[in-house]
Amino acid sequence: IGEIRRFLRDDHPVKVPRSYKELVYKVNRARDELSATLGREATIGEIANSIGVDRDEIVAALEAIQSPTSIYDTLYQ
Amino acid sequence: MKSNQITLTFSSIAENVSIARLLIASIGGQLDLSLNDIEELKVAVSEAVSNAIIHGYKSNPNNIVYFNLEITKDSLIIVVRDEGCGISDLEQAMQPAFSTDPERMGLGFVFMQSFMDELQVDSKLEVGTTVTMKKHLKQTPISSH
Amino acid sequence: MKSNQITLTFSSIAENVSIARLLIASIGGQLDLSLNDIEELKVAVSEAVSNAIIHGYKSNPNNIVYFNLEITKDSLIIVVRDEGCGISDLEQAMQPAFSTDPERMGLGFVFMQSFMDELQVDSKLEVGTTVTMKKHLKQTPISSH
Ligand SMILES: Nc1ncnc2c1ncn2[C@@H]1O[C@H](COP(=O)(O)OP(=O)(O)O)[C@@H](O)[C@H]1O
Ligand SMILES: Nc1ncnc2c1ncn2[C@@H]1O[C@H](COP(=O)(O)OP(=O)(O)O)[C@@H](O)[C@H]1O
Ligand SMILES: [Mg+2]
Ligand SMILES: [Mg+2]
Repeated sequence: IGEIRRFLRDDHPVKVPRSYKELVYKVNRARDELSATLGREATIGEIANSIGVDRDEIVAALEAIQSPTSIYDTLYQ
Repeated sequence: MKSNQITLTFSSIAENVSIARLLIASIGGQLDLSLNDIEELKVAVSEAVSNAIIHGYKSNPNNIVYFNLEITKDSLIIVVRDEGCGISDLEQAMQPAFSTDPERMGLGFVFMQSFMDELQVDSKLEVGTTVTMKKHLKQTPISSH
Repeated sequence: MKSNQITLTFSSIAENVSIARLLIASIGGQLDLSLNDIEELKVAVSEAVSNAIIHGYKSNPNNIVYFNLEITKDSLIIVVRDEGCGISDLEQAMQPAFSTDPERMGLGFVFMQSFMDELQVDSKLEVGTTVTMKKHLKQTPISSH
Protein backbone atom coordinates (compact mmCIF):
# COMPACT_ATOMS: atom_id res chain seq x y z
CA ILE A 1 0.00 0.00 0.00
CA GLY A 2 2.96 2.30 0.65
CA GLU A 3 3.98 1.77 -2.97
CA ILE A 4 0.56 2.69 -4.21
CA ARG A 5 0.38 5.78 -2.06
CA ARG A 6 3.70 6.99 -3.41
CA PHE A 7 2.54 6.27 -6.93
CA LEU A 8 -0.65 8.22 -6.47
CA ARG A 9 1.15 11.12 -4.84
CA ASP A 10 3.74 11.38 -7.59
CA ASP A 11 1.28 10.88 -10.36
CA HIS A 12 -1.25 13.49 -9.31
CA PRO A 13 0.39 16.76 -8.44
CA VAL A 14 -2.50 18.86 -7.21
CA LYS A 15 -2.34 22.59 -7.02
CA VAL A 16 -4.50 23.94 -4.26
CA PRO A 17 -5.20 27.63 -3.92
CA ARG A 18 -4.83 28.79 -0.35
CA SER A 19 -8.42 30.01 -0.28
CA TYR A 20 -9.62 26.43 -0.75
CA LYS A 21 -7.53 25.23 2.17
CA GLU A 22 -8.92 27.98 4.35
CA LEU A 23 -12.47 27.18 3.31
CA VAL A 24 -12.00 23.50 4.04
CA TYR A 25 -10.62 24.38 7.46
CA LYS A 26 -13.75 26.44 8.18
CA VAL A 27 -15.97 23.69 6.84
CA ASN A 28 -14.42 21.10 9.10
CA ARG A 29 -14.72 23.33 12.14
CA ALA A 30 -18.37 24.13 11.38
CA ARG A 31 -19.06 20.46 10.80
CA ASP A 32 -17.67 19.50 14.20
CA GLU A 33 -19.50 22.28 16.03
CA LEU A 34 -22.83 21.66 14.29
CA SER A 35 -22.65 17.92 14.69
CA ALA A 36 -21.97 18.34 18.41
CA THR A 37 -24.92 20.72 18.78
CA LEU A 38 -27.31 18.69 16.66
CA GLY A 39 -26.31 15.31 17.99
CA ARG A 40 -26.07 13.96 14.43
CA GLU A 41 -24.03 14.56 11.30
CA ALA A 42 -24.62 18.06 9.94
CA THR A 43 -25.84 18.28 6.37
CA ILE A 44 -23.84 20.19 3.80
CA GLY A 45 -26.62 22.79 3.66
CA GLU A 46 -26.41 23.38 7.39
CA ILE A 47 -22.65 23.81 7.16
CA ALA A 48 -22.97 26.12 4.14
CA ASN A 49 -25.49 28.28 5.99
CA SER A 50 -23.44 28.51 9.12
CA ILE A 51 -20.34 29.81 7.33
CA GLY A 52 -22.19 31.79 4.66
CA VAL A 53 -21.08 30.10 1.44
CA ASP A 54 -22.81 28.16 -1.32
CA ARG A 55 -22.92 24.38 -1.09
CA ASP A 56 -21.11 24.16 -4.41
CA GLU A 57 -18.21 26.21 -3.08
CA ILE A 58 -17.79 23.57 -0.40
CA VAL A 59 -18.06 20.83 -3.03
CA ALA A 60 -15.41 22.50 -5.22
CA ALA A 61 -13.04 23.14 -2.31
CA LEU A 62 -13.32 19.58 -0.99
CA GLU A 63 -12.59 18.14 -4.42
CA ALA A 64 -9.69 20.51 -5.00
CA ILE A 65 -7.89 19.61 -1.78
CA GLN A 66 -8.62 15.94 -2.31
CA SER A 67 -5.76 13.98 -3.76
CA PRO A 68 -6.25 10.30 -4.46
CA THR A 69 -3.72 9.73 -1.70
CA SER A 70 -6.00 11.16 0.91
CA ILE A 71 -8.82 8.86 -0.14
CA TYR A 72 -6.67 5.85 0.53
CA ASP A 73 -5.29 7.33 3.73
CA THR A 74 -8.83 7.71 5.02
CA LEU A 75 -9.94 4.31 3.96
CA TYR A 76 -7.01 2.33 5.25
CA GLN A 77 -6.59 3.79 8.69
CA MET B 1 -36.06 17.77 -4.03
CA LYS B 2 -37.53 17.57 -7.51
CA SER B 3 -36.82 14.56 -9.65
CA ASN B 4 -33.79 15.10 -11.83
CA GLN B 5 -32.04 13.33 -14.71
CA ILE B 6 -28.40 13.97 -15.50
CA THR B 7 -26.17 12.27 -18.03
CA LEU B 8 -22.46 12.87 -18.36
CA THR B 9 -20.46 11.27 -21.15
CA PHE B 10 -16.74 11.82 -21.39
CA SER B 11 -13.48 10.71 -22.98
CA SER B 12 -11.84 7.91 -21.03
CA ILE B 13 -9.00 9.93 -19.56
CA ALA B 14 -8.01 10.00 -15.90
CA GLU B 15 -8.66 13.75 -15.57
CA ASN B 16 -12.35 13.12 -16.08
CA VAL B 17 -12.67 11.03 -12.94
CA SER B 18 -12.58 14.30 -11.06
CA ILE B 19 -15.42 15.68 -13.19
CA ALA B 20 -17.59 12.68 -12.35
CA ARG B 21 -16.70 13.14 -8.66
CA LEU B 22 -17.66 16.81 -8.76
CA LEU B 23 -20.95 15.97 -10.41
CA ILE B 24 -21.95 13.39 -7.83
CA ALA B 25 -20.78 15.66 -4.99
CA SER B 26 -22.85 18.52 -6.35
CA ILE B 27 -25.89 16.25 -6.50
CA GLY B 28 -25.14 15.20 -2.93
CA GLY B 29 -25.19 18.91 -2.15
CA GLN B 30 -28.58 19.38 -3.83
CA LEU B 31 -29.88 16.47 -1.78
CA ASP B 32 -28.44 18.11 1.35
CA LEU B 33 -26.56 14.99 2.44
CA SER B 34 -23.83 14.97 5.08
CA LEU B 35 -20.20 15.44 4.04
CA ASN B 36 -19.64 11.84 5.02
CA ASP B 37 -22.35 10.55 2.68
CA ILE B 38 -21.03 12.79 -0.08
CA GLU B 39 -17.52 11.42 0.40
CA GLU B 40 -18.82 7.88 0.15
CA LEU B 41 -20.69 8.65 -3.05
CA LYS B 42 -17.53 10.14 -4.50
CA VAL B 43 -15.49 7.07 -3.67
CA ALA B 44 -18.09 4.69 -5.17
CA VAL B 45 -18.26 6.78 -8.35
CA SER B 46 -14.47 7.11 -8.58
CA GLU B 47 -14.05 3.37 -8.34
CA ALA B 48 -16.67 2.62 -11.00
CA VAL B 49 -15.40 5.28 -13.40
CA SER B 50 -11.75 4.32 -12.88
CA ASN B 51 -12.60 0.71 -13.61
CA ALA B 52 -14.29 1.72 -16.87
CA ILE B 53 -11.23 3.72 -17.93
CA ILE B 54 -8.44 1.45 -16.67
CA HIS B 55 -9.92 -2.02 -17.11
CA GLY B 56 -12.76 -1.58 -19.60
CA TYR B 57 -10.85 0.64 -22.00
CA LYS B 58 -7.24 -0.19 -21.01
CA SER B 59 -6.70 3.56 -20.64
CA ASN B 60 -7.27 4.21 -24.34
CA PRO B 61 -8.41 7.87 -24.37
CA ASN B 62 -10.47 7.54 -27.56
CA ASN B 63 -13.31 5.79 -25.80
CA ILE B 64 -16.36 7.17 -24.06
CA VAL B 65 -17.58 6.56 -20.51
CA TYR B 66 -21.30 6.96 -19.78
CA PHE B 67 -22.35 8.23 -16.38
CA ASN B 68 -26.02 8.57 -15.61
CA LEU B 69 -27.79 9.91 -12.52
CA GLU B 70 -31.43 9.69 -11.70
CA ILE B 71 -32.95 11.25 -8.63
CA THR B 72 -36.43 10.22 -7.60
CA LYS B 73 -38.40 10.97 -4.44
CA ASP B 74 -36.73 8.20 -2.51
CA SER B 75 -33.55 7.19 -4.27
CA LEU B 76 -30.46 8.17 -6.16
CA ILE B 77 -29.58 5.80 -8.98
CA ILE B 78 -26.10 5.93 -10.50
CA VAL B 79 -25.17 4.08 -13.66
CA VAL B 80 -21.61 3.87 -14.97
CA ARG B 81 -21.26 2.15 -18.32
CA ASP B 82 -18.43 1.35 -20.70
CA GLU B 83 -18.33 -0.36 -24.06
CA GLY B 84 -15.01 -1.96 -23.29
CA CYS B 85 -13.58 -5.44 -22.93
CA GLY B 86 -16.09 -6.79 -20.41
CA ILE B 87 -15.44 -9.10 -17.47
CA SER B 88 -14.99 -12.81 -18.05
CA ASP B 89 -15.65 -14.08 -14.51
CA LEU B 90 -17.83 -11.58 -12.70
CA GLU B 91 -18.15 -13.49 -9.45
CA GLN B 92 -14.38 -13.69 -9.14
CA ALA B 93 -13.90 -10.04 -10.15
CA MET B 94 -16.19 -8.88 -7.36
CA GLN B 95 -14.37 -10.77 -4.64
CA PRO B 96 -12.44 -8.65 -2.13
CA ALA B 97 -8.79 -8.22 -3.05
CA PHE B 98 -9.21 -9.81 -6.48
CA SER B 99 -7.58 -7.88 -9.28
CA THR B 100 -6.34 -8.86 -12.73
CA ASP B 101 -3.58 -6.32 -12.19
CA PRO B 102 -1.00 -7.30 -9.55
CA GLU B 103 -0.29 -3.62 -8.84
CA ARG B 104 -3.88 -2.93 -7.81
CA MET B 105 -5.71 -3.63 -4.58
CA GLY B 106 -8.88 -5.21 -5.93
CA LEU B 107 -11.14 -3.28 -3.56
CA GLY B 108 -13.16 -1.19 -6.02
CA PHE B 109 -16.26 -3.39 -5.98
CA VAL B 110 -15.95 -3.76 -2.19
CA PHE B 111 -16.16 0.02 -1.77
CA MET B 112 -19.10 0.32 -4.16
CA GLN B 113 -20.88 -2.45 -2.30
CA SER B 114 -20.29 -1.05 1.15
CA PHE B 115 -20.99 2.62 0.37
CA MET B 116 -24.15 2.09 -1.65
CA ASP B 117 -27.41 0.40 -0.70
CA GLU B 118 -27.62 -1.65 -3.89
CA LEU B 119 -25.05 -2.70 -6.46
CA GLN B 120 -25.61 -4.54 -9.68
CA VAL B 121 -22.98 -5.32 -12.29
CA ASP B 122 -23.78 -6.53 -15.78
CA SER B 123 -20.97 -7.39 -18.11
CA LYS B 124 -20.43 -9.13 -21.40
CA LEU B 125 -17.08 -9.91 -22.99
CA GLU B 126 -16.24 -7.58 -25.90
CA VAL B 127 -19.49 -5.68 -25.28
CA GLY B 128 -18.90 -3.83 -22.05
CA THR B 129 -19.80 -3.36 -18.44
CA THR B 130 -22.66 -1.57 -16.71
CA VAL B 131 -22.51 -0.82 -12.99
CA THR B 132 -25.79 0.26 -11.38
CA MET B 133 -25.69 1.62 -7.83
CA LYS B 134 -28.56 2.81 -5.73
CA LYS B 135 -28.70 4.90 -2.61
CA HIS B 136 -31.95 5.15 -0.65
CA LEU B 137 -32.78 8.67 0.36
CA LYS B 138 -34.35 9.48 3.66
CA GLN B 139 -37.39 11.70 3.56
CA THR B 140 -35.77 15.09 3.79
CA PRO B 141 -35.41 16.65 7.22
CA ILE B 142 -36.38 20.29 7.51
CA SER B 143 -33.60 22.19 5.82
CA SER B 144 -33.44 25.92 6.21
CA HIS B 145 -32.48 27.97 3.19
CA MET C 1 -3.80 19.04 -21.83
CA LYS C 2 -5.04 16.15 -23.90
CA SER C 3 -8.02 16.61 -26.18
CA ASN C 4 -11.21 15.89 -24.33
CA GLN C 5 -14.92 15.58 -25.06
CA ILE C 6 -17.52 16.02 -22.35
CA THR C 7 -21.26 16.08 -22.73
CA LEU C 8 -23.66 16.86 -19.92
CA THR C 9 -27.41 16.61 -20.41
CA PHE C 10 -29.76 17.53 -17.61
CA SER C 11 -33.34 18.28 -16.63
CA SER C 12 -34.19 21.95 -17.11
CA ILE C 13 -34.31 22.89 -13.46
CA ALA C 14 -32.54 25.87 -11.93
CA GLU C 15 -30.46 23.72 -9.55
CA ASN C 16 -28.63 22.26 -12.52
CA VAL C 17 -27.15 25.60 -13.55
CA SER C 18 -24.68 25.19 -10.72
CA ILE C 19 -23.63 21.78 -12.01
CA ALA C 20 -22.77 23.27 -15.38
CA ARG C 21 -20.82 26.01 -13.56
CA LEU C 22 -18.86 23.52 -11.47
CA LEU C 23 -18.05 21.49 -14.54
CA ILE C 24 -16.71 24.42 -16.55
CA ALA C 25 -14.75 25.66 -13.53
CA SER C 26 -13.13 22.27 -13.15
CA ILE C 27 -12.20 22.20 -16.84
CA GLY C 28 -10.81 25.71 -16.52
CA GLY C 29 -8.69 24.48 -13.62
CA GLN C 30 -7.42 21.54 -15.66
CA LEU C 31 -6.51 23.94 -18.46
CA ASP C 32 -4.61 26.00 -15.89
CA LEU C 33 -6.51 29.19 -16.70
CA SER C 34 -6.43 32.16 -14.37
CA LEU C 35 -9.09 32.52 -11.69
CA ASN C 36 -10.38 35.51 -13.61
CA ASP C 37 -10.75 33.51 -16.83
CA ILE C 38 -12.49 30.75 -14.91
CA GLU C 39 -14.90 33.22 -13.36
CA GLU C 40 -15.72 34.57 -16.83
CA LEU C 41 -16.32 31.09 -18.22
CA LYS C 42 -18.68 30.39 -15.33
CA VAL C 43 -20.67 33.53 -16.05
CA ALA C 44 -20.90 32.83 -19.80
CA VAL C 45 -22.05 29.26 -19.14
CA SER C 46 -24.56 30.33 -16.47
CA GLU C 47 -26.11 32.85 -18.81
CA ALA C 48 -26.44 30.40 -21.70
CA VAL C 49 -27.82 27.59 -19.53
CA SER C 50 -30.21 29.91 -17.68
CA ASN C 51 -31.52 31.20 -21.00
CA ALA C 52 -32.19 27.64 -22.16
CA ILE C 53 -34.11 26.86 -18.97
CA ILE C 54 -35.96 30.15 -18.46
CA HIS C 55 -36.60 31.33 -22.01
CA GLY C 56 -36.24 28.22 -24.16
CA TYR C 57 -38.21 25.91 -21.88
CA LYS C 58 -40.22 28.48 -19.86
CA SER C 59 -38.90 26.73 -16.74
CA ASN C 60 -40.73 23.50 -17.53
CA PRO C 61 -38.64 20.88 -15.67
CA ASN C 62 -39.53 18.04 -18.03
CA ASN C 63 -37.18 19.22 -20.73
CA ILE C 64 -33.52 18.51 -21.33
CA VAL C 65 -30.63 20.94 -21.72
CA TYR C 66 -27.56 19.82 -23.69
CA PHE C 67 -24.17 21.09 -22.64
CA ASN C 68 -21.15 20.05 -24.63
CA LEU C 69 -17.47 20.78 -24.10
CA GLU C 70 -14.70 20.08 -26.52
CA ILE C 71 -11.08 20.75 -25.69
CA THR C 72 -8.59 20.73 -28.52
CA LYS C 73 -4.94 21.76 -28.64
CA ASP C 74 -5.79 25.41 -29.07
CA SER C 75 -9.38 25.97 -28.02
CA LEU C 76 -12.22 25.28 -25.68
CA ILE C 77 -15.57 25.01 -27.44
CA ILE C 78 -18.74 25.19 -25.40
CA VAL C 79 -22.14 24.39 -26.86
CA VAL C 80 -25.40 24.94 -24.98
CA ARG C 81 -28.47 23.68 -26.77
CA ASP C 82 -32.16 23.53 -26.04
CA GLU C 83 -35.09 22.18 -28.00
CA GLY C 84 -37.36 24.93 -26.77
CA CYS C 85 -39.38 27.78 -28.26
CA GLY C 86 -36.60 29.41 -30.28
CA ILE C 87 -35.95 33.13 -30.80
CA SER C 88 -38.06 35.07 -33.28
CA ASP C 89 -35.77 38.07 -33.79
CA LEU C 90 -32.22 37.06 -33.03
CA GLU C 91 -30.60 40.39 -33.86
CA GLN C 92 -32.91 42.17 -31.45
CA ALA C 93 -32.49 39.49 -28.75
CA MET C 94 -28.73 39.92 -28.77
CA GLN C 95 -28.83 43.67 -28.29
CA PRO C 96 -27.62 44.95 -24.93
CA ALA C 97 -30.45 45.49 -22.43
CA PHE C 98 -33.04 43.79 -24.64
CA SER C 99 -35.20 41.27 -22.84
CA THR C 100 -38.65 39.85 -23.52
CA ASP C 101 -39.09 39.82 -19.74
CA PRO C 102 -39.41 43.26 -18.15
CA GLU C 103 -38.01 41.88 -14.88
CA ARG C 104 -34.72 40.86 -16.51
CA MET C 105 -31.69 42.89 -17.50
CA GLY C 106 -31.12 41.61 -21.00
CA LEU C 107 -27.37 41.31 -20.54
CA GLY C 108 -26.87 37.54 -20.96
CA PHE C 109 -25.71 37.68 -24.57
CA VAL C 110 -23.55 40.70 -23.78
CA PHE C 111 -21.67 38.73 -21.13
CA MET C 112 -21.25 35.72 -23.39
CA GLN C 113 -19.94 37.96 -26.15
CA SER C 114 -17.49 39.84 -24.00
CA PHE C 115 -16.16 36.91 -21.99
CA MET C 116 -15.67 34.51 -24.88
CA ASP C 117 -13.55 34.89 -28.00
CA GLU C 118 -16.30 33.75 -30.34
CA LEU C 119 -20.06 33.52 -29.96
CA GLN C 120 -22.52 32.08 -32.42
CA VAL C 121 -26.24 31.71 -31.85
CA ASP C 122 -28.48 29.61 -34.05
CA SER C 123 -32.16 29.53 -33.37
CA LYS C 124 -35.35 28.42 -35.03
CA LEU C 125 -38.86 29.02 -33.74
CA GLU C 126 -40.42 25.90 -32.22
CA VAL C 127 -37.20 23.98 -32.86
CA GLY C 128 -34.74 25.42 -30.38
CA THR C 129 -31.59 27.40 -29.79
CA THR C 130 -27.92 26.49 -29.98
CA VAL C 131 -25.29 28.74 -28.47
CA THR C 132 -21.69 28.01 -29.49
CA MET C 133 -18.92 29.77 -27.61
CA LYS C 134 -15.22 29.46 -28.18
CA LYS C 135 -12.25 30.40 -26.07
CA HIS C 136 -8.80 30.39 -27.63
CA LEU C 137 -6.21 28.73 -25.45
CA LYS C 138 -2.50 29.37 -25.01
CA GLN C 139 -2.51 33.00 -26.07
CA THR C 140 -1.80 35.40 -23.25
CA PRO C 141 -5.24 36.77 -22.64
CA ILE C 142 -5.13 40.55 -22.38
CA SER C 143 -8.52 41.13 -20.79
CA SER C 144 -10.47 43.46 -22.97
CA HIS C 145 -13.72 44.31 -21.33
N1 LIG D 1 -15.41 -1.87 -16.26
C1 LIG D 1 -14.62 -2.98 -16.24
N2 LIG D 1 -14.25 -3.57 -17.40
C2 LIG D 1 -13.47 -4.69 -17.39
N3 LIG D 1 -13.02 -5.27 -16.26
C3 LIG D 1 -13.37 -4.73 -15.08
C4 LIG D 1 -14.19 -3.57 -15.00
N4 LIG D 1 -14.37 -3.29 -13.69
C5 LIG D 1 -13.71 -4.22 -13.00
N5 LIG D 1 -13.10 -5.11 -13.82
C6 LIG D 1 -12.30 -6.29 -13.40
O1 LIG D 1 -12.61 -6.56 -12.05
C7 LIG D 1 -11.43 -6.58 -11.25
C8 LIG D 1 -11.74 -6.06 -9.85
O2 LIG D 1 -12.10 -4.71 -9.87
P1 LIG D 1 -11.88 -3.81 -8.58
O3 LIG D 1 -12.58 -4.47 -7.42
O4 LIG D 1 -12.27 -2.42 -8.87
O5 LIG D 1 -10.32 -3.90 -8.31
P2 LIG D 1 -9.09 -3.21 -9.08
O6 LIG D 1 -9.62 -2.11 -9.95
O7 LIG D 1 -8.20 -2.71 -7.99
O8 LIG D 1 -8.45 -4.29 -9.91
C9 LIG D 1 -10.44 -5.73 -12.03
O9 LIG D 1 -9.11 -6.09 -11.72
C10 LIG D 1 -10.80 -6.04 -13.48
O10 LIG D 1 -10.21 -7.24 -13.91
N1 LIG E 1 -32.44 29.78 -25.32
C1 LIG E 1 -33.35 30.74 -25.59
N2 LIG E 1 -34.59 30.39 -26.03
C2 LIG E 1 -35.51 31.34 -26.30
N3 LIG E 1 -35.29 32.67 -26.16
C3 LIG E 1 -34.08 33.08 -25.74
C4 LIG E 1 -33.06 32.13 -25.44
N4 LIG E 1 -31.96 32.82 -25.05
C5 LIG E 1 -32.29 34.12 -25.11
N5 LIG E 1 -33.56 34.29 -25.53
C6 LIG E 1 -34.25 35.58 -25.76
O1 LIG E 1 -33.27 36.60 -25.85
C7 LIG E 1 -33.50 37.62 -24.88
C8 LIG E 1 -32.20 38.22 -24.40
O2 LIG E 1 -31.45 37.26 -23.66
P1 LIG E 1 -30.41 37.75 -22.58
O3 LIG E 1 -29.44 38.69 -23.25
O4 LIG E 1 -29.81 36.56 -21.91
O5 LIG E 1 -31.28 38.60 -21.55
P2 LIG E 1 -32.30 38.09 -20.43
O6 LIG E 1 -32.10 36.64 -20.18
O7 LIG E 1 -31.97 38.93 -19.24
O8 LIG E 1 -33.67 38.38 -20.96
C9 LIG E 1 -34.35 36.96 -23.81
O9 LIG E 1 -35.14 37.90 -23.11
C10 LIG E 1 -35.17 35.96 -24.60
O10 LIG E 1 -36.30 36.59 -25.17
MG1 LIG F 1 -11.06 -0.78 -9.43
MG1 LIG G 1 -30.35 35.65 -20.06
